[in-house]
Amino acid sequence: MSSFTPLRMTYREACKQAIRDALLADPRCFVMGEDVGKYGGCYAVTKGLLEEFGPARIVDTPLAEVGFVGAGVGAALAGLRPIVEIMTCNFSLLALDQIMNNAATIPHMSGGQFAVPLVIRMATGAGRQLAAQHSHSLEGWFAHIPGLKVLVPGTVEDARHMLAAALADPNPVLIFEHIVLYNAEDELDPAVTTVDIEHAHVRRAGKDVSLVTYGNSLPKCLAAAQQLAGEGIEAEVIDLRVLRPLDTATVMESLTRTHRCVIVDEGWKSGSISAEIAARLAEDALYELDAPVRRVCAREVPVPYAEHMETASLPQVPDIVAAVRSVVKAG
Amino acid sequence: MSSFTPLRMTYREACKQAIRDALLADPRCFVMGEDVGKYGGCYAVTKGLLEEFGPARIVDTPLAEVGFVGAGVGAALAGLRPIVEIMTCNFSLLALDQIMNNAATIPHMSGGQFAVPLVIRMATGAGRQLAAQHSHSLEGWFAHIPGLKVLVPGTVEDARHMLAAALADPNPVLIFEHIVLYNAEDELDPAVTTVDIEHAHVRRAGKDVSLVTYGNSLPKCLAAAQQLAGEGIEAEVIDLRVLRPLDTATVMESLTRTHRCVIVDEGWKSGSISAEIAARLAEDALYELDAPVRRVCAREVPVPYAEHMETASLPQVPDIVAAVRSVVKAG
Amino acid sequence: MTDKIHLDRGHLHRLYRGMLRIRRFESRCVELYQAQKIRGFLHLYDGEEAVAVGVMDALEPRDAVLATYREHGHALARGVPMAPLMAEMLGKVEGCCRGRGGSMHLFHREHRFFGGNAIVGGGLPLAVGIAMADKQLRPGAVTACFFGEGAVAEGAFHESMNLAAIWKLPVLFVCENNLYAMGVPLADSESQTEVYRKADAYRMASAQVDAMDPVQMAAAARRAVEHVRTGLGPYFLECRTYRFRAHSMFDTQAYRTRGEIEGWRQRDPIERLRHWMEGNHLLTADEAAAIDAAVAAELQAAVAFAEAGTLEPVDQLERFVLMDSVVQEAAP
Amino acid sequence: MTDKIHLDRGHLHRLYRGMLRIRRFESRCVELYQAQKIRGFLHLYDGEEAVAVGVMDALEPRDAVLATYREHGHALARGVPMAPLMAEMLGKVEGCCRGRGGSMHLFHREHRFFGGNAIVGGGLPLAVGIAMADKQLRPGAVTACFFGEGAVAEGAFHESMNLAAIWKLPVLFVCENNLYAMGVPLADSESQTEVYRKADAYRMASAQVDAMDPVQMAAAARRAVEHVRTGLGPYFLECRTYRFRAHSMFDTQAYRTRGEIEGWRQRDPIERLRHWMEGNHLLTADEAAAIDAAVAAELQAAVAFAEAGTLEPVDQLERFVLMDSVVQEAAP
Ligand SMILES: Cc1ncc(C[n+]2csc(CCOP(=O)(O)OP(=O)(O)O)c2C)c(N)n1
Ligand SMILES: Cc1ncc(C[n+]2csc(CCOP(=O)(O)OP(=O)(O)O)c2C)c(N)n1
Ligand SMILES: [Mg+2]
Ligand SMILES: [Mg+2]
Repeated sequence: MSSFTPLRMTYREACKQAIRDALLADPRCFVMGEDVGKYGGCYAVTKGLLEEFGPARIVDTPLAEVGFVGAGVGAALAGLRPIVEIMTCNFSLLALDQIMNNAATIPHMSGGQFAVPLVIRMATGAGRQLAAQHSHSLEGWFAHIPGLKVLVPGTVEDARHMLAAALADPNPVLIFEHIVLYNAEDELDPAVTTVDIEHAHVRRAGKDVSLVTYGNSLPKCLAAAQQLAGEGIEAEVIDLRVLRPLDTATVMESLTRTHRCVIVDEGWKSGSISAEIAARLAEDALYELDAPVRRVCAREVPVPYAEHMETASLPQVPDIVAAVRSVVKAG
Repeated sequence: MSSFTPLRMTYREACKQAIRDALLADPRCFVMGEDVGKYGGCYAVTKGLLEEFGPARIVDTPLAEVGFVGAGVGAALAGLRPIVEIMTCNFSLLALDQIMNNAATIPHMSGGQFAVPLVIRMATGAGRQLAAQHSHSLEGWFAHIPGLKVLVPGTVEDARHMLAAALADPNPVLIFEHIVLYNAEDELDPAVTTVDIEHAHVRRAGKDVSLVTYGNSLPKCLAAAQQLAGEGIEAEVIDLRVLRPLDTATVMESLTRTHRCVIVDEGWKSGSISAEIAARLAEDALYELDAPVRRVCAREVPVPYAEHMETASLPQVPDIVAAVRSVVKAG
Repeated sequence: MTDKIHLDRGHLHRLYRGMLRIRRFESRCVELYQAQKIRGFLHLYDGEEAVAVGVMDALEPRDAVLATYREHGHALARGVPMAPLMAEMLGKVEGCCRGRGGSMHLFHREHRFFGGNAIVGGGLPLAVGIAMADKQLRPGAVTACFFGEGAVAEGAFHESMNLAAIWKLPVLFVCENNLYAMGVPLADSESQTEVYRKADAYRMASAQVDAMDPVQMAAAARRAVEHVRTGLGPYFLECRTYRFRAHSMFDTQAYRTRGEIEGWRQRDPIERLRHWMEGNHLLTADEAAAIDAAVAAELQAAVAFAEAGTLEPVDQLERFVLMDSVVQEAAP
Repeated sequence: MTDKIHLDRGHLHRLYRGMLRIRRFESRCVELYQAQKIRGFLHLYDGEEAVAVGVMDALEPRDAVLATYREHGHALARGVPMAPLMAEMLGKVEGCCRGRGGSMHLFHREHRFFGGNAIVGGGLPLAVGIAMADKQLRPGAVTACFFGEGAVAEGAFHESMNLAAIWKLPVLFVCENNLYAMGVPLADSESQTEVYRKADAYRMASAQVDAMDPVQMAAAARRAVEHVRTGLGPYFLECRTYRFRAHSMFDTQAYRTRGEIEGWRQRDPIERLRHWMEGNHLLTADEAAAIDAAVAAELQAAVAFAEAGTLEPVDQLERFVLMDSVVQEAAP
């Protein structure tokens, strides 16, 4: 059933191929959101799908976030498999009631009578000078909500295969696609046709420090690791991939070898996912830590438009390198 | 200008007296929200104020959370001092866009041209068998948002005096009043006529463990401390009072004496305010810790209706006592 | 009362019994609340029974229903058995939601009862989505969504009405206009107080009906359901009714007068239907007594079942936070 | 064009110059975008100039204005100087928001310009609140709130319209109906495509105007502002217009035809007004040249100011996240 997959593709193309496969594989599956059809998607992810699948499967909605997200929940309750696109997570705030009070709650509250097999995709993150109202990174914040699963593809492979796993899951799954990654390109291993949505993955092995991250901070961490290698510091880079439920086991295991941890996250520092990870280390791995935990996060400001200010507000490679150096020196 | 204050009053009465004082003190101040007027407030906090101040100062709104919360932001931008009541934080999800994208963002985004001197009060918390959609504790979650201040009165004194400080602040301030505390009664010291909204307070001194909490978990922690004292364990109970900006200095200072920390929070554990505090300890006080940090939080479930299940889903005194014992034994 | 021609004797008796079941169920709930066996919020449907009974009367099993936190009547009228409902009210695992939902969250999959919802307006977007699914999976099925006139001010109402209209979805929007949203009278929350006219903004068919008249109500519901089922698109039905009691158990009702309440009580739909049937020789004393006895027996059995119920084991607390599969065995 | 009687020669010239300033400012912005000196999203007002110019023409300094992410024209027409606007586009600290807001977030306190807003519908609730404040603090002041027809589907629109209506607030709702919301044509987003009739649901006064006719537009704006200023309550003005260019710089416009665009370009409000004035001896070649030159000079000076601008020091990043006081000195 899987469509032809060029070996090399962009993250954007991977997202599209994943959607296309899903539509081909399951007649209950459809795409609904703002400008997913005639416009081709704000970030061109759904371009061409309206022509291929028609308006019954690729549904352009009016501007009505609480309405069409709630409609997605209802459609899932009644047997369809909606892929709802919220153009960017900045607009998801308008739909939060439906996500928290209905999608995440009805299965438990109804005593298990109803499941909500819903997938919500949204673009996330900053880095394109879209300013304060269009630069939120809310994935870590959504990960606070019981009843949801939260996926953060940081590689083309995950962008290509996470959707199928999300659709196979009987629970509401949120997928956050980073706007800066859409143009990222990579080779795909044709042998890999599925990915799990339970585990963090070690993207680079190392013995000196565990560098824990996800999404668009992953390439930054890999770049930092490369640079640090030049200084003789071997960083192990862990891609969380799933922010809820959080796979701390992989982080803990790494820590038993490195005894040092730096967490990198594009969310605002206070209350970010990096806080939850650091907290779990303080609870369950205190005696493994040979140095204080360090967090490299977004500055706690609305992201400004001006390029130099936006850059300063986000985690950058030099910040990561400096944080790693500080913990490797310490203890 | 301050109205007659009986020495002994409930938390509910304290909230009302604070509002009454504000209305008497400043003609720009008004109350707006659902059923604050004719009904007298869902939790009777505003009972009688419509009769005293009239419909221009006590404004009943239709059910329109994004509308009237946004209207509060606008009124603040244009020179008034609104006290917006969101009946319960469960409904605040519908207004989140206005809170995050406008109230918290416009001052910074406009280069400091506009301030948003807005106060939003909401009832929070579980414990009255109101079930999943009416039992959220979102204060720690809101504390993630730069540009906001988040207050969590846990005593009658703070309920009585925090509002004035919030109204004097040029920034949007959220006040979370716990539904279970409304009936709590206490003596008020007439000498105390103001409180700060910067610092955490030590509510009980102790040398063996720092018990960090706020809101309705404060009485639970004090009860636990009492019980622990019987076992010869002296817990220092810290009431955070303000979740954003977070006063970690007071926590750190306590830790330098106790070297042990248990954090108690009614929010869902993952990504709760307890995570942020534990993370800061792992970053900045690692070498002070003689035992792993412990968090006693709400279970990560939609809060069920049945009394025994609701009780099991929330932090209780025995859980706190057990957590303290475990850290005092440890290390 | 017009339209009675549509309704034969048996049908009228069914409507009467349906309303009586709700009235009796809820007055027992009040006693159980006072005895602290029911806790949390308790919103009574007292006075509004004709709405749920009239609409459900026009629905079929394949149809879907969504209601509010004031939904005991909707669940009963839809056919959810009284015993698991009462057990739910008491927080027992034998309840329709294992005691997790309580008064505001009654769900029942077999009856396609997609629950009470404690967020005003929260059910409307769900109705749109259920109708989208049914249009594809269950052609001819209707989704009936109940909400109060207060919900009409919510953005979710506006967005849902518009989506249903542009996509011509089989949704029946049932507005229970009892003139108050907690303590806020309709005139304080809407400048257009002829609520059914709100549908014009979406070019949606609509009507207004006196819901204190059970026969009128049932007839209007039939016309509305017929419209939706035949594929003519969504329909908005404004049901003019009144809540005889407080909004919930914590309401002093300072916002309305005793006189006003008394006036409306004169129009009690249950009394009204009974007197009318008696006057027209459509209900004999024996029949009335029989219905009475049947309802009393059903209620007694339901309360006994609920009282004898057990508590969900605490170790099940996290069960169903995440589901293992979409098709779950029904709750015990 | 009717209503021309209201408008003397000087007035017509002002309208013409106002539109020309916007058109020229934005075409320069496109060049600067291609030169990568402007980044992020850039939404052009090309074709819609008559709306902002016509409405601002009817406003007074005491009035308040809110706009969208397509607000260069509104800021210019409102009187925000071109130089700090262009500096803002370039992200310079000399910009009206210190370079923090950019194209979508132009604010100016002195002109009571409460900003662009990048959340569709996000400005409407703010307008309601500003009008509440003005009703008390600045009697007679009007709050003009601009938004696209796409925003009409948002819950925030519905809630804001209702609040303004029931509280009789001095809000002028200006709907810029350019027939598309990004790639979604009006007919796909609303069943009621006569958008001004949406106001009926709130019993709010409304009108529709051909906004490709600057004189009609200005006249309709005057009537609307007059209605609001005299205390008759809010007003909804639907301005039928068209966006000549792409939604933003990332739009392939697959959703509409070249022919459609060309057809609308024939009705270009700037060309149309100029030809009409020329034909009626209301604009001489010299006058046209003089206006042209003045606008060119203003633009050149603005670009020079912006290019010469400096960057906000990075150590100021956290400044204004929390304010120290309500009355801030204006940005430098
Ligand atoms: C979004 C939201 N806001 C506020 C509330 C609190 N609340 C519960 S019922 C109610 C009044 C609703 O009135 P209406 O829609 O007319 O229904 P009725 O209770 O009259 O049946 C309010 C304000 C809520 N549950 N949800
Ligand atoms: C709440 C929200 N949803 C979606 C978007 C993305 N978006 C930006 S502009 C736009 C179209 C708005 O159309 P309209 O209101 O007609 O204004 P126009 O752009 O035509 O002037 C959309 C969908 C947004 N900015 N905010
Ligand atoms: Mg009502
Ligand atoms: Mg438009």
